[in-house]
Amino acid sequence: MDFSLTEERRMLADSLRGTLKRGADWAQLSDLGVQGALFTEAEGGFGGSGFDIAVVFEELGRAGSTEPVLEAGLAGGLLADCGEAALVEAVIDGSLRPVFAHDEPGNRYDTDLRCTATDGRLSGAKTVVIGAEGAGLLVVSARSSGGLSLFAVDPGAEGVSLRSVPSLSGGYASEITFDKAPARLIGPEGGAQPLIDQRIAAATLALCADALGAMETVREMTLDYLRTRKQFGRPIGSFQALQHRMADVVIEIEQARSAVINLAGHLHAAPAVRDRHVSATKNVVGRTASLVAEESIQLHGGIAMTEDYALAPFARRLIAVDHRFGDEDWHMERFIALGASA
Amino acid sequence: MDFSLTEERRMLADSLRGTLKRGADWAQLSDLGVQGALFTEAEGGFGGSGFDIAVVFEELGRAGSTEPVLEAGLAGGLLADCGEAALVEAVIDGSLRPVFAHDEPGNRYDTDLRCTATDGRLSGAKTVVIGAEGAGLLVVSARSSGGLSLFAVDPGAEGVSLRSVPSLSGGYASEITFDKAPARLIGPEGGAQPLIDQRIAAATLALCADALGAMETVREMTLDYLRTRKQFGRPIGSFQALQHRMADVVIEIEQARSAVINLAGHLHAAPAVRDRHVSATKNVVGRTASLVAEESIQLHGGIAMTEDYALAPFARRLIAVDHRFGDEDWHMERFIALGASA
Amino acid sequence: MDLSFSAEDIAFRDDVRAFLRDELPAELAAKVRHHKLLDKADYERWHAMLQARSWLAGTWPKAFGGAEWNAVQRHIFEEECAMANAPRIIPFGLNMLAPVLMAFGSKEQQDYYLPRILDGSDWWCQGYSEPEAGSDLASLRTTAVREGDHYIVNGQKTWTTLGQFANKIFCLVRTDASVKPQAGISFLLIDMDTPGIDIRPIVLIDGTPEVNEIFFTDVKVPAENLVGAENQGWTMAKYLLTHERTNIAGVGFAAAGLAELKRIAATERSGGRPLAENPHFAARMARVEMDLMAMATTNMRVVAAAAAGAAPGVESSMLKVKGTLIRQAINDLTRRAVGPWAMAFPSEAVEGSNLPHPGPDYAASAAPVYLNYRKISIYGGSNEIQRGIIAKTMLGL
Amino acid sequence: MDLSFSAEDIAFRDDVRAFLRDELPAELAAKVRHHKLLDKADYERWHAMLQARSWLAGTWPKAFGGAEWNAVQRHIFEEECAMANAPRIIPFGLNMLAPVLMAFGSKEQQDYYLPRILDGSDWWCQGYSEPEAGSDLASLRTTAVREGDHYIVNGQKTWTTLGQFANKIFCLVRTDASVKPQAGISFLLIDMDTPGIDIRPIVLIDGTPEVNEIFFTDVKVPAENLVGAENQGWTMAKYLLTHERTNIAGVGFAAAGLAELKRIAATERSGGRPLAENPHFAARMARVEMDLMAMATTNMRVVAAAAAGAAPGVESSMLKVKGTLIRQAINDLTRRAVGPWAMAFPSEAVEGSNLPHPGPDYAASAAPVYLNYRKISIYGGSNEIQRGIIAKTMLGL
Repeated sequence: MDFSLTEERRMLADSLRGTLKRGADWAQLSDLGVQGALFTEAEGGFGGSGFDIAVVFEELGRAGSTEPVLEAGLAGGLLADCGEAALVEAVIDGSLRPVFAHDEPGNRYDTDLRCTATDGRLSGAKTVVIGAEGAGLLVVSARSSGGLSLFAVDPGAEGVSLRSVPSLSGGYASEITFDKAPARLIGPEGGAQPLIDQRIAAATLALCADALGAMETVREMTLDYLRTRKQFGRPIGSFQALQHRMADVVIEIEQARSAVINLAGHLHAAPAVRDRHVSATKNVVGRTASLVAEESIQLHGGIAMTEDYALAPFARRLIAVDHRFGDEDWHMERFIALGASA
Repeated sequence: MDFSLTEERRMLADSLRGTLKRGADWAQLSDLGVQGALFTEAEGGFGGSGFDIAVVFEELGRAGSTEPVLEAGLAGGLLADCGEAALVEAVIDGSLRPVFAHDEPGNRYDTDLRCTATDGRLSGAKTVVIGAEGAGLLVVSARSSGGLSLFAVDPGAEGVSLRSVPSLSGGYASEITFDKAPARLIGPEGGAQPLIDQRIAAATLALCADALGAMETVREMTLDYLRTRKQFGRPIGSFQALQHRMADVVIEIEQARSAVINLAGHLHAAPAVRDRHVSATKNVVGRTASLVAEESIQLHGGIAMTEDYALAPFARRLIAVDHRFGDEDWHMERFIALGASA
Repeated sequence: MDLSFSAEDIAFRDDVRAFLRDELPAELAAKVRHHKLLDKADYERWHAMLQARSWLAGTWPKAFGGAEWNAVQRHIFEEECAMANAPRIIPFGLNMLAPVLMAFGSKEQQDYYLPRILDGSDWWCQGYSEPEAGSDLASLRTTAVREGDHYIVNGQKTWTTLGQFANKIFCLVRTDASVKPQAGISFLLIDMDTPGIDIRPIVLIDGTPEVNEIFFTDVKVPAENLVGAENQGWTMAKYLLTHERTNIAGVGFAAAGLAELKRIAATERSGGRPLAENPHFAARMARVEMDLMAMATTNMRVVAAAAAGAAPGVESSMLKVKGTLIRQAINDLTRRAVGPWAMAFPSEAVEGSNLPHPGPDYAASAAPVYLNYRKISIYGGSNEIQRGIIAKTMLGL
Repeated sequence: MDLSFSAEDIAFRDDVRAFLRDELPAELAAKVRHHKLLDKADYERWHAMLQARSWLAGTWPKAFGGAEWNAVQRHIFEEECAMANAPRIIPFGLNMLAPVLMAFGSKEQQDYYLPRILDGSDWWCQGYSEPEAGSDLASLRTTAVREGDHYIVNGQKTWTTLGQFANKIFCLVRTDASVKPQAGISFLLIDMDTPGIDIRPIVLIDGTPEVNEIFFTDVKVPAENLVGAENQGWTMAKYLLTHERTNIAGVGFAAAGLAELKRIAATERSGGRPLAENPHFAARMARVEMDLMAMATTNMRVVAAAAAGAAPGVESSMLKVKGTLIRQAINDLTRRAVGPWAMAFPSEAVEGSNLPHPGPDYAASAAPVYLNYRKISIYGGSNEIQRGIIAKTMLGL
């Protein structure tokens, strides 16, 4: 039993943290090996375990980076599963930024897909796709004659249209429609579901680790404010009611850290075990992220409500956690269902 | 719109409070007209409205009285519904203390009854009947050829056996078994359900008002302790973290008071409206009662854990609220169901 | 006890309902319901319509041109307006400055300013908070130094709601730094056009340009713009806080929000059924509805006591805390209800500005409103301040 | 990172499991599982069985006859025992006095007392708290005045757990009233048979005769019973608090309680289905289970750090708070799960005493245990004290 990071991971975390502090862009992150850490050696990377993912995304969250690393890793992982080694190499060296277009309008967190692909043409709509703006390749889930399959689609191809608005967590969210867009089947026809499940599990871990990093930043910001902001002639952190609430926030962040570790350690377990941990972790992290956002705003007071104060994007990022890959209740229901069947 | 008590109710409340402080027994309570206040003039009493019930039980709860007034009122009400005027008169003057035996083992808060009555003989089992020990008459629900009916049973009759243990809220809880016990049909054969529903609604109001009174006592006890108990050289009530928690407790008690008023004002509304208020009030009061019990213990510290300190029976009484007539979740589900059908 | 309104109150409520049904412009109600930004003309239009009906200054004494409503009538009006998604009445002139002028202002001030509030000539904003004086308002630092028949004002105010629409501001300023903080504060009326005033918008976390910072540099204010006596400002501020806190529980807003939430939950689908039928979401909605039913009655108890002449006490603080928690719980559920649509955030807070939201009409405002309404447990005396007031009143320590 | 135990740890865990499976008397486990009162003989029997296996003093150094477990082994042992419903090890001699004697006691004290703890000759109880010294332990008033080769002890201790079984008590006493409170405290060993000691049971809210008051009137204690130097007692008390807080998160107890709760929820029926399938009850259970999964890992992180030699810090306080909240949440759900059966309360707390409970075997203890375990967030440094420690560590104010 060992909860310390390996030397390699610690070095990656340290160099990432340093670079991110100076505001790293996509190219710099790629140079640092951020994408490489998300893939196994067999896939051409140098990581790929749950703990590799957790380390990278905790730093991205801590820095509040809005680069779509999670999205590229998710799409890239599917490309790897589909044997697209050349594309994966381009993802790892940073020259290709793909995105996975999966969720469809009106489905909420369920995935009852209606996009269809016939004779190399894909039609349908995908919704709130984070990171699609400017992506170099779309990996699209759709129903084909064999069942649920994956397709590579050029975002600039005829029949693809994309409309983007800013996203709650930074960056952009896009609506994408496909009207008989040329689409190339990748991977096993009709065999996409288990690949998607595994990669969404990894992406959920990434999101949770990102949230953990963001919570750490918010905690430090709030502690600093409690130490320095004075009202009634004393630091507001000297008021016991605020102290006790901050203590509860700190305790819950430790819970979130443990939840992330639990999922990282079970990411490659059998699907039922993996998903029980996915759901437990997403539920705990989602709850904690909302608590940390709300309490940090309240403990700050008015200043936290302003866009100019650095808390705002982190608070939005934390609230956004509950709106991707299934919310608190969705995962609680799945946790219950998996427990009952276990 | 007027939230003040009528002069009569205020006088009853005042005299009740005074008498209860000196430790009133059954006879003294009857002399004061406690039972009379629960019945309408048509039934031989001088009250019977939701607010009459609320006033009486708030005082009983405030004093922590363990006299089974609620149980006698519930059974007496059914007797009144069944036209048993002579028995009701005896209930009002205190010479008869009846009890309603209704819940059956394993039913939890549902009432899927299995007691049966044939040819004037009743068989089956009733469970956790509060106030049955020493009662002068059992009013028993049972299935007869016509449906659900009510029966008067002499607790001393052949075929009736009763086993009592102390109850969480004070007094005793009894298991009663009937083995072909002589039983007299009262009221309309097969017509008991609406009568029971109305009287259980009134009893739930009584229980909630009782809880409100108990919460008031606990609040005063806790405030006194916060004012007088010293640690670290100052009253513990001067610690801001405790102040804020006490403030939240006080706010919730006001919520509970409003919930009791809501139910009192709708006790005789149409069944669907009445029951929506029964469930909303029971849910809110049940939640608040647990919160007040738990927080008052925590705010006191160790002393509150001891039987010798006066808080103990009140804390148990408050916890018991959630274990009678349906708990928090049971009423929430009913509230949802009534809302969906409304 | 009688939970029903009197016949007169019911008649008044019916009048209000009829007015709202017949007169409230549909496009205004739609903007309010979907939490879209209202512009100055929207507010002025609504104020003028109310003034035409003599309901703008409902709570003012008749002597000053008001309707002299009692607490119950006022409650009815506010609740009906909220549930009908009417624009809110901008309170700074009508409900904050006006009572101070009536109680402490000179005859000249009353005669000049009060009619201008009613006819819309003046849009007032409030200059209380400062960067270093939030919960601890008495520590404010903006100074007003008397020079001849003028005061010279220097300093900074912040959180000035809708200051961008205002032509006037009433300020708490420090006129004596040598006494204890509360004793050296005065109440001053300032024209926003005076040289030396600089207003800068503060963009909020949801992108709303709702509040402002206002900087004062050697601003010359005529001495006759002092309300009451010099150094009497704290008394006036407290008078306002304890006597004029209107609609503090926000029951009407909560009821309107809950109604909208229920519509959304009936529309959104989860697991093949309406979200409203998901037991966990239904439980979340039921709990807040049951809490709201109780709070509405707590509020009515306070209203009834006020109508009977009782001075508001610690109940205001209780209603503030519980009222904001319930409204925030409803906003939280609305955010949850729209699910992944909350990820699209077309707000001025982030670059890219006002692109249309891709989701259904109810989806766009859910996350921004959730974020924006975190403010209601902070401003107007934070919930922590209120809990302190409650505890101190109860404990007497 | 590696979440698995080492091969050695797994072998040890298997040993413990086999021992518990083969040796733990079924009647003892049944008593523990149903929260029945254990008598002195029950505890002594279990202690003797553990001592025969050399596991009673698992954490003691080998030099003193212990097994010298590291933090991981200790954790494994405690968790397996809790989940198997083994009787708890009475900690007062083994885990509280013994470490103090090893660190501060004389050779004579170590040689005499430590073996008597292991062989069961002595049952120790703890004399720390006093009626006026609860969270503020340093304000204790029991005095010990040196007279020749004795101390004369006067005062009162309270909350003395299982003092009725004890023949010895270790006490914090005031030996110097002229200095600041912490500096005048000493650590004294007292024979319970000494004249002048009066022990009175305190009945708890659930009826349990678990704790006691102990009164000291001119009790003569030999001076050689002083541990360490005079006025060094506070140092020893703090040493214990920071270094010997064992099993503070109570993960094993929580896991055992959750398993029992799930059995009950699968048995109780609501609306024609097992209570466990009611979505609201299932949600309550799921939330606490997910919280427990996270806390178990937090606990293991602290255990692993301790095994690697790290000194326990603020993590102890976090585990205390979260651990007690989770255990209390489980007790609360168990009370809810038994439904109306909770109304039958055959406890010595109310007259009528030990009549059998009418419900199923799991029902009798639900309400009493719920009530009794409110204590765990109060004793051993209340959760409020812990939150203060956490905040001060984080804020450095």
